[in-house]
Amino acid sequence: MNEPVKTRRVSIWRGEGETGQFETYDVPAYDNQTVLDVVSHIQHYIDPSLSYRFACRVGMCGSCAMMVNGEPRWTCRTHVNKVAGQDVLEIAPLRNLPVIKDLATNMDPFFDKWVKAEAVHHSSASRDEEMMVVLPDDAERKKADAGIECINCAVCYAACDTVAGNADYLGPAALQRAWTLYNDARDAGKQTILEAVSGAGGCHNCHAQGGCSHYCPNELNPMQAIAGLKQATTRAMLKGKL
Amino acid sequence: MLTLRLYMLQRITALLMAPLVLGHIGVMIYAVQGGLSAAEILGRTQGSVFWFSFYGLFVLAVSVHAAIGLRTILHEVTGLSGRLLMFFTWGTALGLSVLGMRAILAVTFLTRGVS
Amino acid sequence: MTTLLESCERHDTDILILGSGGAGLFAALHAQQTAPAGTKISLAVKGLIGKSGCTRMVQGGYNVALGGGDTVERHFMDTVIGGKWLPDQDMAWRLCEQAVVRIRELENEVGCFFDRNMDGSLHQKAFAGQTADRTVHKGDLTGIEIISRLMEQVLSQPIEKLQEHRAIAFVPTKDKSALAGVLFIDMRSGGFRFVRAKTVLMATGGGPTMYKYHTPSGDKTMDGLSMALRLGLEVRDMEMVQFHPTGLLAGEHTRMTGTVLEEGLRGAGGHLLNGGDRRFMYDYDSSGERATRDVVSRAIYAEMRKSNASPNGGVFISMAHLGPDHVRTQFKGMVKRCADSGFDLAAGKVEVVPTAHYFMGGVIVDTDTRAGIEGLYVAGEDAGGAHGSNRLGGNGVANSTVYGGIAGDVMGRDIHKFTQLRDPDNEVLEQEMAAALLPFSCPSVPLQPIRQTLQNIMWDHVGVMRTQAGMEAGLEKLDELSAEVMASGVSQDSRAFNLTWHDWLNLRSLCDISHVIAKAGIARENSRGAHFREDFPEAGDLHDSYFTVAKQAEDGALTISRRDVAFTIVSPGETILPEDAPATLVASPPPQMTEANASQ
Amino acid sequence: MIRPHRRHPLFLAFLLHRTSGILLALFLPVHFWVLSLALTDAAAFDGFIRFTDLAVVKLAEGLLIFLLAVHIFGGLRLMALEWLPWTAMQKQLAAGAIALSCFVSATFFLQVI
Ligand SMILES: Cc1cc2nc3c(=O)[nH]c(=O)nc-3n(C[C@H](O)[C@H](O)[C@H](O)COP(=O)(O)OP(=O)(O)OC[C@H]3O[C@@H](n4cnc5c(N)ncnc54)[C@H](O)[C@@H]3O)c2cc1C
Ligand code: HEM
Ligand code: SF4
Ligand code: F3S
Ligand code: FES
Repeated sequence: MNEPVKTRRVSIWRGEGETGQFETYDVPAYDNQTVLDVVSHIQHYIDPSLSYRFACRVGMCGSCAMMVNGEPRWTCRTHVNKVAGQDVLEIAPLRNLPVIKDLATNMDPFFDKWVKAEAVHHSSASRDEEMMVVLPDDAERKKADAGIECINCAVCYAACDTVAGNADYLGPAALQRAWTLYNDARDAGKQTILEAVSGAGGCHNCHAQGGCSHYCPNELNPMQAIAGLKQATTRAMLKGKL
Repeated sequence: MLTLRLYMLQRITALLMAPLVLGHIGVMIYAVQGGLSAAEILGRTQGSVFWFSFYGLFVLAVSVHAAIGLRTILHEVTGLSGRLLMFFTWGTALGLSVLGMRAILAVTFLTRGVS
Repeated sequence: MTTLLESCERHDTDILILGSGGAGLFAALHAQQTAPAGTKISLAVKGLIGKSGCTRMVQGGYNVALGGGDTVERHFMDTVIGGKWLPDQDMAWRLCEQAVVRIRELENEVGCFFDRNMDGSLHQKAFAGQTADRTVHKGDLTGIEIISRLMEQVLSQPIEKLQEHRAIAFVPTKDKSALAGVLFIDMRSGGFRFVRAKTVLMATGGGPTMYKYHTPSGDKTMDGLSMALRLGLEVRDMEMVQFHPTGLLAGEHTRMTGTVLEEGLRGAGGHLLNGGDRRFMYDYDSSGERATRDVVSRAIYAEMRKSNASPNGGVFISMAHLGPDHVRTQFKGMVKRCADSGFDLAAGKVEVVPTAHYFMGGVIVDTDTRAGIEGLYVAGEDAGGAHGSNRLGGNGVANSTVYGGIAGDVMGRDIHKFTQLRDPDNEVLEQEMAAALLPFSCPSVPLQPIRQTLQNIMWDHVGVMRTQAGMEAGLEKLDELSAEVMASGVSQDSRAFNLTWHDWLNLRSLCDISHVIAKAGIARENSRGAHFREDFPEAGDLHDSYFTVAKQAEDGALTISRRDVAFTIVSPGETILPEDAPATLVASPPPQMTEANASQ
Repeated sequence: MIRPHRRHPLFLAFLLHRTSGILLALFLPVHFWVLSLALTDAAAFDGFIRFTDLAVVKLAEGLLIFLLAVHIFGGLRLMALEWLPWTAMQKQLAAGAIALSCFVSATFFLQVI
């Protein structure tokens, strides 16, 4: 076993709801340590009252995202060495979501908007029918595939200042999902989707800040997806369909 | 808080303005290079239907464009929405166009006071 | 002063579902479709809906016979043979048969998109243990696609969401004839909530996380099974813990340790090296690294015991000889995952170790998911029977989605029969609340070392290779440890989002089930599938196959019995495939990968 | 101080576009007011024109042109991003728009002094 050679000073946001403050802890520094490990160490050995959330611990469930040194990240796959160059490590709950306690946020608004964006498959066939033939090389399919691996971690949602300012804004992840469905040959709700993303909180509020694409841990590009929606809605409007 | 309609309005006015503004800058560079005085500038613009429409169009476009832009910022910074936000938007647009129109009339149609 | 009982919030619903994995989410959708209008459906989860559990973590894919020569019969035979003749054949049959419908439902109604061939049809590949290209997948992130799509559907339905609600006990009626409801801790507030329901689905997904190395998500700690035991239900195959040979080994202080490095690495020609940098697999099996998972797991374990271990106590997987750039393109996701946690899979060596992956044991149910008490249904990894001693890679998620859907349908229909909500036995309710509060009256201590001790005991004594003496020694240690858990406390500060309290409750469930695993392991005196006895290395006569059944009496005493497997469809040595059917349809499978012990 | 999550090129491009938009919107009424002086008070107007000969004022004018250019090219960039076929070069385009603005305003500035 590698003995810890040194400790690292870590500030963690503590508090319930809107109030709180940073508190500091000295955490042993190990090789192979992720930010989630640092948080877990504090809860296991220093302050058992620390609250946070994780599940899969390998970047699949998207429930461990936090602000690490001011930037939104999944913590289970973020190696401490990558973010603590100057030996500072400041960990806070994910931005733009209500805090439940300490590092755990309430993700409901994020998912409510997901549904509001009609980012839900609109079925065009039943379980009694064959599965549709879809050519993987088809141009539309490629557009749909581009954003399909989203793990709904809300990192992009936290990176976006439009989300911060505009309470209705559906946000990059939900819009990207809507765009994916819009390009899915099997989706029967194209018009519904276009209408859902054209309202007061819709895609037209995006200012192309690009934080979403910059921070997406899966290297997806919601900004491009939103541009796609803007184009599609513009076209529909010119054709008198919106 | 932009809906598709406001978005289109902002983009269309932007597209309209782009050539107008670039044209205006061009004229200004030319004018300044030629060392024109105010009187000389006005001499060329006064009574010109072309310049009236050129600047008139700009004023209308910019009023709408800037109003929508400021509306977005106001909403994102203060959270203001609903009726008040609407009044702000169209109030700004109206205010800007009135100011702008007065200016254009000054430099195109209305005769100056005795100098 | 309010009494404990009064402090418990009461809540009513008609259909209550525990867990939001493949089983829970499908049950919610199907119940919504079959239940009479106006039926209230509630979904309670220990984590967030769709973000917790293991279905989300499925990599390899979903087994379903979709023609091209493959048949439901063939899928069934592979499942039974893979399970070493222990599966409940009716359950296995229904699994294979319904998977065909479920996959179409997933694509056509739920909106999942699975990888296609160039001609636009579904792409299928063969996992180890399959005689046909049968596994439907979405790259190697199949679970994310399935659960994200199911989650969207459920979120858009009028289904009551009880998130971060941890079930801690099933509460029966006074006469114990039926289930009245479920006691929860609302994790966010820390308060108790008792939810009455006419029908309850348990789909909490098992999860053998009492082992030093394990793959499942952190929220899975055998809560459901320990609740079922306390309710007096029969559970089966509890000795059957499946190990995956190549879990990432990165030291004790990181949660990355134990997570899966994919099977394909060995398939593609990766080398396993011991601490002395020597390839050792050929010492154990002529197939080398390409041997089946149980063989590789045991070989690695043996090597570790011989003190041939790597610095962290495992072995190495090395890919560099295949060309780092090639590895980087072929295993992009794995290389990135390793790199994020500080390892160079493409050019360096990565330490690996066998890791507990899936739990075949579970509650005894009928093929309609009904458990042994009125009002309770069990589906997914919590239900025993479909896999016997071994689950085939790709059969896990098929099982949870198929039986989750069935449970939803059956509950939706059964609700007609149950006109009334049932009143709970308040004594049980109060006892269970008091039991959960126990740690608040004990001195607060770090719980992580206790969890680690448990994980070491299970790993050392009831792990990859087992002996009578070893398991008995393990049981003794488990007894001591359980006593220690009961005397360990959690600080009173606040119950709201108190993870340490939940760590304690996790420990309690894990200790309960660990006992059962060890006892069932002792009861099985042969080696089948995932269960390997060094003192009984033979499989025994297949015709005399038995499975173990565990049951807890009201006083807490555990009895283990053996029950004969009923060969209701096919007997050992026979097949239901046509006489002229080829042994395998997989185009020139690597011979060593044809045997059944995959576990993705 | 720019907060960490904002420290990337496209956010800075957005910030520049927004700041220029606000400043232009503030400048616009002033500009209109000065022009309408031509209508009401010719002397003041001529005075103002002469006032613009001052170096500081020239500098301010240069800045104004810069803002206008930044805003226009930034706006055109944005509309290209939204409506033209996607390109992976968004950062380069943003940088290009700013470079072009510098060029245009520098040209103007050099002309007027
Ligand atoms: C890394 C990994 C890879 C895998 N790959 C494959 C594969 O390729 N193919 C395959 O077929 N299978 C695979 N499996 C197995 C497969 O994931 C499981 O068999 C299956 O998904 C189990 O589904 P489930 O619905 O029963 O449980 P889960 O999906 O695990 O869901 C359990 C749910 O119950 C909740 N829960 C737990 N306790 C409580 C409680 N006390 N109160 C309330 N809720 C609770 C959890 O939060 C969760 O929502 C893999 C498993 C792992 C871990
Ligand atoms: C002088 C006149 C102009 C003024 C006063 C002005 C003002 C503004 C303001 C205040 C905004 C809001 C900025 C924001 O939302 O962050 C804005 C946005 C915008 N402007 Fe202008 N503008 C002018 C000219 C132009 C021109 C000529 C173009 C043409 C290309 C243009 C293109 C845009 C675009 C595309 C936006 C939307 C930005 C976004 O959604 O993020 N503007 N403008
Ligand atoms: S787009 Fe990327 S950052 Fe946003 S939720 Fe999806 S995976 Fe997370
Ligand atoms: S960060 Fe926000 S503003 Fe648009 S490009 Fe991304 S959604
Ligand atoms: S814990 Fe699942 S993504 Fe980090």
